[in-house]
Amino acid sequence: MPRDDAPLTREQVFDAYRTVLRARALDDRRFVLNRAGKLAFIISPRGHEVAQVAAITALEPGRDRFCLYYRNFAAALACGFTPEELMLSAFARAADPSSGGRQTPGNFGSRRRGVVIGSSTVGPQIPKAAGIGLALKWKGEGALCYVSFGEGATSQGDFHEGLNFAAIHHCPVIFFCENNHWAISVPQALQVAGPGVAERAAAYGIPGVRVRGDDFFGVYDAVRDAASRARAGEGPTLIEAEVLRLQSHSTDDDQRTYRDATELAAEAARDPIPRMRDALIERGWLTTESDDAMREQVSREVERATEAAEAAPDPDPGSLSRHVYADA
Amino acid sequence: MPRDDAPLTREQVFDAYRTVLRARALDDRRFVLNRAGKLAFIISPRGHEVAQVAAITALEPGRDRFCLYYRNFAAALACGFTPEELMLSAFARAADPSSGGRQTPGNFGSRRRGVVIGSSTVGPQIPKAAGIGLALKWKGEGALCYVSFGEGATSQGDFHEGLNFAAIHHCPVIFFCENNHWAISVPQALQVAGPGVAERAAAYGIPGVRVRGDDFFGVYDAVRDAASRARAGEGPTLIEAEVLRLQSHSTDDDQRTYRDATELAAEAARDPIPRMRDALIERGWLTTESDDAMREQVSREVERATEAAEAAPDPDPGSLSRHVYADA
Amino acid sequence: MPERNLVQAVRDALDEEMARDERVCVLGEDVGLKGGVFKATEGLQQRYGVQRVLDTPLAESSIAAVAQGLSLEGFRPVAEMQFVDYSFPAFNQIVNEIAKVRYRSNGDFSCPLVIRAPTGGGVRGALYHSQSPEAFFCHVPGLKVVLPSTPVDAKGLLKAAIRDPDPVIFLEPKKLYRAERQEVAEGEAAVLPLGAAAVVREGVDVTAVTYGYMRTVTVQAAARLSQDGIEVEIIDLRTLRPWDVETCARSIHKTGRVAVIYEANRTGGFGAEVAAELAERCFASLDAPVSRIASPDVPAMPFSPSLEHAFMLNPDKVADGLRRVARY
Amino acid sequence: MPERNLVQAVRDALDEEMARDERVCVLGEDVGLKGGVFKATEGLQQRYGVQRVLDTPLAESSIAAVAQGLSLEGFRPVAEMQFVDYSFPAFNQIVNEIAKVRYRSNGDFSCPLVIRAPTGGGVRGALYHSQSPEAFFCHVPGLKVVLPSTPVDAKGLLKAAIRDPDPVIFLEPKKLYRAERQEVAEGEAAVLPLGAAAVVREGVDVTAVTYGYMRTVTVQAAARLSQDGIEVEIIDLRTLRPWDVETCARSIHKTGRVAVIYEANRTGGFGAEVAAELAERCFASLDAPVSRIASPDVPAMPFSPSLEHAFMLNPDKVADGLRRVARY
Ligand SMILES: Cc1ncc(C[n+]2csc(CCOP(=O)(O)OP(=O)(O)O)c2C)c(N)n1
Ligand SMILES: Cc1ncc(C[n+]2csc(CCOP(=O)(O)OP(=O)(O)O)c2C)c(N)n1
Ligand SMILES: [Mg+2]
Ligand SMILES: [Mg+2]
Repeated sequence: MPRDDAPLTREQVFDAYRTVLRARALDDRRFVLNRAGKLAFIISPRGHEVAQVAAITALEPGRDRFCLYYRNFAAALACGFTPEELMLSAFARAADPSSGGRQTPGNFGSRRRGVVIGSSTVGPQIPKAAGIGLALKWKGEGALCYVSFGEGATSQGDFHEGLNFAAIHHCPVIFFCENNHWAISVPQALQVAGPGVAERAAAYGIPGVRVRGDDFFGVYDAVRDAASRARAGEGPTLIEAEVLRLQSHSTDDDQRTYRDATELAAEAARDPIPRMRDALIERGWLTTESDDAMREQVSREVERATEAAEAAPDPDPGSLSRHVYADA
Repeated sequence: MPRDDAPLTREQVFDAYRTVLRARALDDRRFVLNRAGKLAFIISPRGHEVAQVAAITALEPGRDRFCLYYRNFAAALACGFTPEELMLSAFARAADPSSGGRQTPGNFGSRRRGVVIGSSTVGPQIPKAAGIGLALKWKGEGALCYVSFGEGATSQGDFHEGLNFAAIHHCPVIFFCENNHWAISVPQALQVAGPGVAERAAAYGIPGVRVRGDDFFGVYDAVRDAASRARAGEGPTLIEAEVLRLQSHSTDDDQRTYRDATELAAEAARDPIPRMRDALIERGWLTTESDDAMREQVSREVERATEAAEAAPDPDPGSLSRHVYADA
Repeated sequence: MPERNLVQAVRDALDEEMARDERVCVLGEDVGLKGGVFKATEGLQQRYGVQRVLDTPLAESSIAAVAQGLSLEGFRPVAEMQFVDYSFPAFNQIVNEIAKVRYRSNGDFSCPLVIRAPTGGGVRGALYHSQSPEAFFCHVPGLKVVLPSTPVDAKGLLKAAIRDPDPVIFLEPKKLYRAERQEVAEGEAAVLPLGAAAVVREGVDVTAVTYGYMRTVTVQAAARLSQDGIEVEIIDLRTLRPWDVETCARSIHKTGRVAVIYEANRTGGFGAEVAAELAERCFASLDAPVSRIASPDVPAMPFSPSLEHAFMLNPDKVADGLRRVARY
Repeated sequence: MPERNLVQAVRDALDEEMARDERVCVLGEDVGLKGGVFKATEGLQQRYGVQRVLDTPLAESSIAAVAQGLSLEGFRPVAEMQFVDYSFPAFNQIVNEIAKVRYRSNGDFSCPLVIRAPTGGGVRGALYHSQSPEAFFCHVPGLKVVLPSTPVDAKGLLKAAIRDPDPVIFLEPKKLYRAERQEVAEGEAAVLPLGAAAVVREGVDVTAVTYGYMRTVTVQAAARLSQDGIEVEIIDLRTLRPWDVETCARSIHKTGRVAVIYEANRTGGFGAEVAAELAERCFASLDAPVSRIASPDVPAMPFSPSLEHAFMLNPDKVADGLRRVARY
C-alpha cells in the first residue's frame, strides 16, 4: 500500500496495468455471454478503466472507504474484487459477494474491503460519502472516503448537498467525477452549465482538479494529492477525469442512434489502454512480450472465473425475505 | 414602469421609500397584534425591507413573474399587495388574496400580479422559477422571473438544480438571495461552504453579484442589470444581497438564545431604513418634514388596513374541500 | 384502426396531443433523439423540435419543478421520470408543491401536467427498476393517478390526463410495454374518461379487483379457475385516484366475494385502500372476507431470476388466492 | 419518577442514550444551541459538544444521507427533520437508500438510525406544518415506524428505536408535545419494545384502533359514549410498522365491532392497511363493517381557525363515528 509520500513503484504500476487488462478481458467476455443470451445486462467500463484503476491505486483498499457507481467495474477489481466474484455478480449467483444476486451487476459492495454497497440510483452516494467522511474524521485514523460518479450525477441536488456538507466540515472525501460527456444520450452541454465539473469546486471553497482520464500517472497524482490533503485534515477535493464512453451506455442502449458516427469512430481510436501500454513500454517497464504474456495470463483467469461463476448455484428462492430487517 | 434604459426617477424612489415605511409600520403593528394574542404567527422582514423593495423597483410587476419567499413582506407590497390585503392574510380572513386564509401569512400569491403562489417549504421555488423562466423565454415577450430566498435555501439540492437548469437554457431568471447570515439559528459558516453565495454563480457560468442590502441604489442597479441581461436573452444572474435579520426568525423564535448580545446590539444600530432616509435627504429628495408627513400618512393607512382586516369575515368552513381539484 | 402495443399507444397519444395542442410539450432524461429508454417518445423530437421535446439534466426534482413552472405559465407539460423508482428525488416537488398549488392558492393558480413513468417489475430490472410505488401518490390529495394495462386504455387515458385540469401521475407497467397489441382508435375517438374502471371479464363466483400488469396475470388465473367451475369477474381499475368504487361494489353485490390483486408490496399498498373501502361498503353482501393478493414485503424484486420469480405474483399464485376466496 | 411532557420525554431519551452509548449522536437543522424548534434537543449540545449534536445545513436529503453514512461507520445517529412535511426532500435517501441497505447487500451492511420528526396538526401550523404522512413510510419494507402518544411511550420507544438494528422513522405528534405530563421511568426501566400496542381503555361494545394525537381525541370521545352506555375499547398502536395485529384481533373477538381512527387524509392512509387487515382477519367475528374515521381528503389543514377546525377530527366527530359502528 502506498504511503502518502512513497513514490509509485513499478510493481504497483504493473498490478494496475494487469487490473486494467483484466477489466477489459472480463468485459469482452461479458459481451460474448450477453450476445449468447447468458447475461441479461451489462454496463461497460470501456474507456474508463485506466482512470478508475489509477485512482484506486493512489488509495488504500482495506483502510479507505469506496462508494462506487455502476460503471466502476475496473475500480472494483482494483479494490480487490476477483474476476470470479464479478462474474458471480454478472450471473446473479448466490455467491455474488455484493448482493447475493439481488442487484444488477455494477452495484459493488463488500464490508471487509470498505466498498460501501450502492444502489442503481444516480447521485445519492455523494452526500452519503460526506457522512462517511464525517465519521472517518471523527474516528481520526486518517482513512478517507472515495466516491465516484458520472458527470450526469453532478446535476442532482445530492451532488451539491454532498459537496457543501463535506466542505463545511472538512470531511476527508475525494469526489471523483468520471466525465465521459454523456449521460445515456444527454450530452454535457445539456447537462452541466458552465465551464465544467472541476470548476464547481470553487463554489464550495475546495480544490477542483481536471485530469485526462487516459493519463494513468496524471490521475494517480491528482488522487494522491487529494488523499494527502484529506488525511491531513484539509478536507475534500473534487476531481474531474475526462474519459471516453467507448461503449453504449449499457447493453440496453445503442449510442449510434443519437451520437455522430465520425465522433464515435474518432473516440474508438483513442482507447486509453494502448496509451497506458505505450507509456509503460516507453518507461522500459513493459515489453510487447511481457504485455502479451500478461494478456495471456489474464485471459486464462477470465476463462476460469467465467466457468466457475456459470457453474455456481442460484440464490435459494427461500431466501427472498431474508435481510429485510435484522434476523430476530 | 421603468424601461431597461430609463433612469430611476425621483417618484419611483419616493414610492419605494413609502413602501419600505409601510412594510415597517405594518410589521410594528403586527407585533402589537401578536402580543395581544390577535395574530398567531409572524415572520418579520425587518432589516430586509430596503433590499426587497429596491429589487422589485427594478422590475415590472404586471409584466414579470415573482416567486417570493416567506420573508418577502416588503417585496409583496412592492409587487402591489395593499396593506389591507397583507393584514387580511395575517388574520387568515376569507378575503386574503393569496390563499383565502389557508396558508400562513408570508406565502404570497396573486395571479393577476404575477406573484406565483409559494409554499412554506424552503427551496422548491428555485427550480420552479427556472421552469417559469423557460416558459417566458418560449413566449418571447421579454418578461422575466424573479425568485428570492435566504442563504439557508442555497443548501438545498433544489438551489443547484434550479441554477444549473436556468443557466443551461439561458432562462430569464433573477436569483435573488437575501443573505442575513442566519437560517433560524444556523450561522452562515455552518450553512454555506466557501466564500459566499455570489461566488456560486461561476459554477454555472453565470454572473454572480454581491451587493449591500442596505444600499437602495446598489441593489436597484444590480437587479436592473440582471433584468437587462435576462430580457436580452443572456440568461440568469445570481445576486446576493447582504442584509441583517433585525428580528428573531419568527415569533416562534428568540434569537437571544443562540446569538451574541453585542452582535445583536451592533446590528440593531445598522437598520437600513435610516440609511435610506439619509441617502434621500442627502440627494435633496427628502426633508425631515416630508419624511415625517409620509410616516404619518403610512401610519393612518396601516390603521385603516388593520381595522378593515380585523372586521373581515373568516373563511366559510364549508369551503374546506374546495379547490383540491378543479370544480367539476 | 392501427395495431399498437402499449408503448406505441403512449407514443401515439403524445404525438396526437402535441399535434392538437401546441402548449403540450415533453421533457425528461433521454426523451429527445434517443426517444426515451423504452422508446415512448421516439420520433417526437424530430417532429416537434428540441424545444417541445426537451432533454433535461439528470435531476428529477428539477424535472418536476420545471414542468410545474411551464404549467403555471399555460403550457401542458408531460414530464417523464425514466423509472418510477427515480421519481423519489422529485417527491417534495410532487407532494408539497405540484399537488397543493390549487388548494394553497384558493383556486387562483392551477398546475395541469402529467408525470409519466414506467412502473412495476418482471423484466429483470432488480431493486431499482421494478418498484410499484403507486400507493405513495394515491395518498396525495390534489393528484390523480392512472395506471393502464392495455394499449387502448394507455392511449385513451393519457390523452385525457394531458387534457385534465389537474396534475396526473401516469404509471405505465413496463412489463406490458411490448406485450399485447390491440387496435387503437385515433384522435378524439380514442379519449377515455379518467376514474372509470373496466369490467374485463364477467363472472358470478368471485370479484377480482386489480390493475396494471396484474390484470394480465389475473386473466390467466381466471381461465384456470374456470376449468374448476369458478367464474371470476375481473375489474381493472385503470384510474387509481379517483377510483371507481361503484363498479366494484356492483360486482360484489353479485358475487359476494372479492380479492384485490396488486403487484406492490402488500403492507400499505393501494390495495389496502381498495380492500378497506370495499369491506366497509359491501359488508352486507360479503360471504367471505375481502382478501388481498399482493407482493411480499421485500424492498423490491431481486435481479436473480430465481428470486424474481419467488417475488412476483403469477397466475398460479393468483389462482390459489382466488380459489381460497371462492371456497371460503 | 420525574414528571415529563412528551417533548421532555423525547429529550430525556436522547440524553440518556447519548450518555449510555457514545456512538449516539444527533443532527439536524437548529438542533444545537437553539435546541430544536420544539426544544426536543435543548441542552444536548452544551452537554455533548458540537460534534455529537450537529447543526446541519438546510438540506434534508443530505441530513438523511449523512446520518446513513455515520450509521454505516458504526455511529448511531438520530437525525431530526424539523417537520415531517420537510422530510420529502429526503424521500429518495430514505426509501431508496436507507431502507434498502441491508437487503441490497444481502445482509453485509446495515444502517441503524433514527429519523425523528414532529407530525400532525392542530397547532395552526397550516398546510406545511401539519401533515400526517406516516402512510408513506409504513409502505416501505426495511423501515420501522413509531408514533407514540404519551411521554412514557415516547421515551420508551425512542430509546428502543435508537438501539434497534434497523432504521426507524419516529414521528412525534406536535399537538401533544406539551399536553399531558406523566411520571416517566429512567434508564433501562424506561425502554419499551417496538411493535406492541397498548390497550388504553377497556370496553365491550366497540374497539377503536388509533395512534398519535387521535388517541387523546378518542379517549375523550369514549368518555362521552360511556354516558350513553357504549363502552369503547381503545387500542393505541404506538408502533405502526410492524403493527400489533394480534392485540387488535383479540379485542375485536370480544367486541365484534371496530373503527380505525387516524388523523391523516383518509384515502390511502395507514388506517386503510389496519382496516383491510382487520376486516380480513376478523371477518367471522364482525357484527358491523370495519369503519374508518379520518381526516378529509384535503391537502392538509388550513391556517384559518375555522378551516382548521373543519378539517380536524375532534371528540364529537369521533364519538359520532363510533356510535354509528356501535349501533350498526
Ligand atoms: C435518480 C436516477 N435517475 C435516472 C437514472 C437512470 N440512469 C441511469 S445511468 C444514467 C446516466 C448517468 O450518466 P452519468 O452520471 O454521466 O454516468 P455515466 O453512465 O455516463 O458514467 C441515467 C439517466 C438513475 N439510475 N437514477
Ligand atoms: C424544506 C424545509 N426545511 C426546513 C424548513 C424550516 N425552516 C423554515 S425557515 C428556515 C430557515 C431559512 O433560512 P434562510 O433560507 O436563510 O432564510 P431566512 O429565514 O434567514 O430569511 C427553516 C429551517 C422549511 N420551511 N422547509
Ligand atoms: Mg457520463
Ligand atoms: Mg438567512
